[in-house]
Amino acid sequence: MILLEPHSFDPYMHLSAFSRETGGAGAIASFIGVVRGDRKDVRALFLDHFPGVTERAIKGAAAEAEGRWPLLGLRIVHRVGETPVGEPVVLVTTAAAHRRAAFEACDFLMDYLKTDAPFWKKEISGEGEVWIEPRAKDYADRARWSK
Amino acid sequence: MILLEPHSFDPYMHLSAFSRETGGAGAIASFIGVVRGDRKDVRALFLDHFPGVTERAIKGAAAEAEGRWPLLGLRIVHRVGETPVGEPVVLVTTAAAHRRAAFEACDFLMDYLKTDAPFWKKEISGEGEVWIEPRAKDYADRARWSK
Amino acid sequence: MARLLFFGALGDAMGRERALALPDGVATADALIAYLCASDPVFADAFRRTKVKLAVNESIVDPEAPIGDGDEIAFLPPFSGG
Amino acid sequence: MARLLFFGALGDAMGRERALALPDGVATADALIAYLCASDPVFADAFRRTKVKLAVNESIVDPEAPIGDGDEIAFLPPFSGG
Repeated sequence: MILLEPHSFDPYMHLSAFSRETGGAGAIASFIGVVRGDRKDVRALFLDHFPGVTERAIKGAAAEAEGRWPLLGLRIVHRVGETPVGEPVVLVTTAAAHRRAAFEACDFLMDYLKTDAPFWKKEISGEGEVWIEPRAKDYADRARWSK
Repeated sequence: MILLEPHSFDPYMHLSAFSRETGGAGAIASFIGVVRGDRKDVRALFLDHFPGVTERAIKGAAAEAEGRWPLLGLRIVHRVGETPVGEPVVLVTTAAAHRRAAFEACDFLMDYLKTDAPFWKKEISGEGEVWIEPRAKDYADRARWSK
Repeated sequence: MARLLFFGALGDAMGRERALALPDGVATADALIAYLCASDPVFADAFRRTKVKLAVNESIVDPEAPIGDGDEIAFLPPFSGG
Repeated sequence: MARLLFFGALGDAMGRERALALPDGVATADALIAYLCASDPVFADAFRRTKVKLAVNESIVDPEAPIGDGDEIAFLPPFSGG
């Protein structure tokens, strides 16, 4: 399941639902990204996306993950629009028989979302709005998965 | 928080409570291990441990993780006693400012729990009871973290 | 008319969407960018600040890709999600 | 008397806990294992099937570590959690 979510979402409800769907899985890895409020006076993150194209691109990355690891399921929820500080902005969870497949696929998908999915991210603070590009570290993380 | 849990537990309640504790964290990684029911007619897993010693050993590994990665928190819940098929047997979750620290610490702690924490694991099936030692893959995974 | 879409920082600078009658000689993605840079200082400035990829009818294309009337042409700054 | 604790497969074979008056000459972890293997075929068999580490008073010790009356000596097959 791949979901672009314009509203607040509860990642734990998603995780719980996902685990019910993937009953046979021994291993469930997950990652939750939260809008950090520890810098300047950031108030929110705004996520722009390309309707239709973004969903299709993420589906492609999910299919790649399913080709590379023996997954029993995955779920990706990504906020779009404005997400206030302290709220989850992304959830990736993967299920497999064994933990390495679940961990690696989850890690791969997060690296993909950070640098290669059609999203554009703006920090909204008291000082104004700033569009954020990935850090060099994000591109380096993503490059780990090149075949 | 490190908890040896003799009863069924809800990993999503733990994750939710953990995320409230670690408000400033941008990244929360987690792993849930579930007793798999896809092999033979396994009915449950029995986990033996060494009271006092097991908790202390896990605390040592948690302290090592906190030394190696800039964590904002971690929580480990491990079942002891009998866990029926389909129920969670272990939860590890880690919080950090950025995702690599959270992912790697979570992965490290799971590898530790699989091979180096004082637990002993028995599969209970219709055919009887079998003590399970780690697979070669588990030891290889663990060896990735040697300094 | 072509339909131009602008995302991220470009969307803030240019507006999300414009209709444009492609002038004669503007028949590739590259030529369109050159035309916009020459005719619109706001675009030229925004384009200078960031690397931009183009998608024609929802597929990312090379700079020499052909474009024409009726196409939807999207201007995509570097992706950044999560 | 020493207090012996057995975990995992060894616990199933030997019972979880035994009190043992250490015989003369049994003053190290190694010597205790040799004594138990010689005197108890169940232990000898279980010990042969798996690698065992010893903890004396809750610390893992080398085979040549000294043991004595009043010690708690735990027999630990390979750990396997998660």
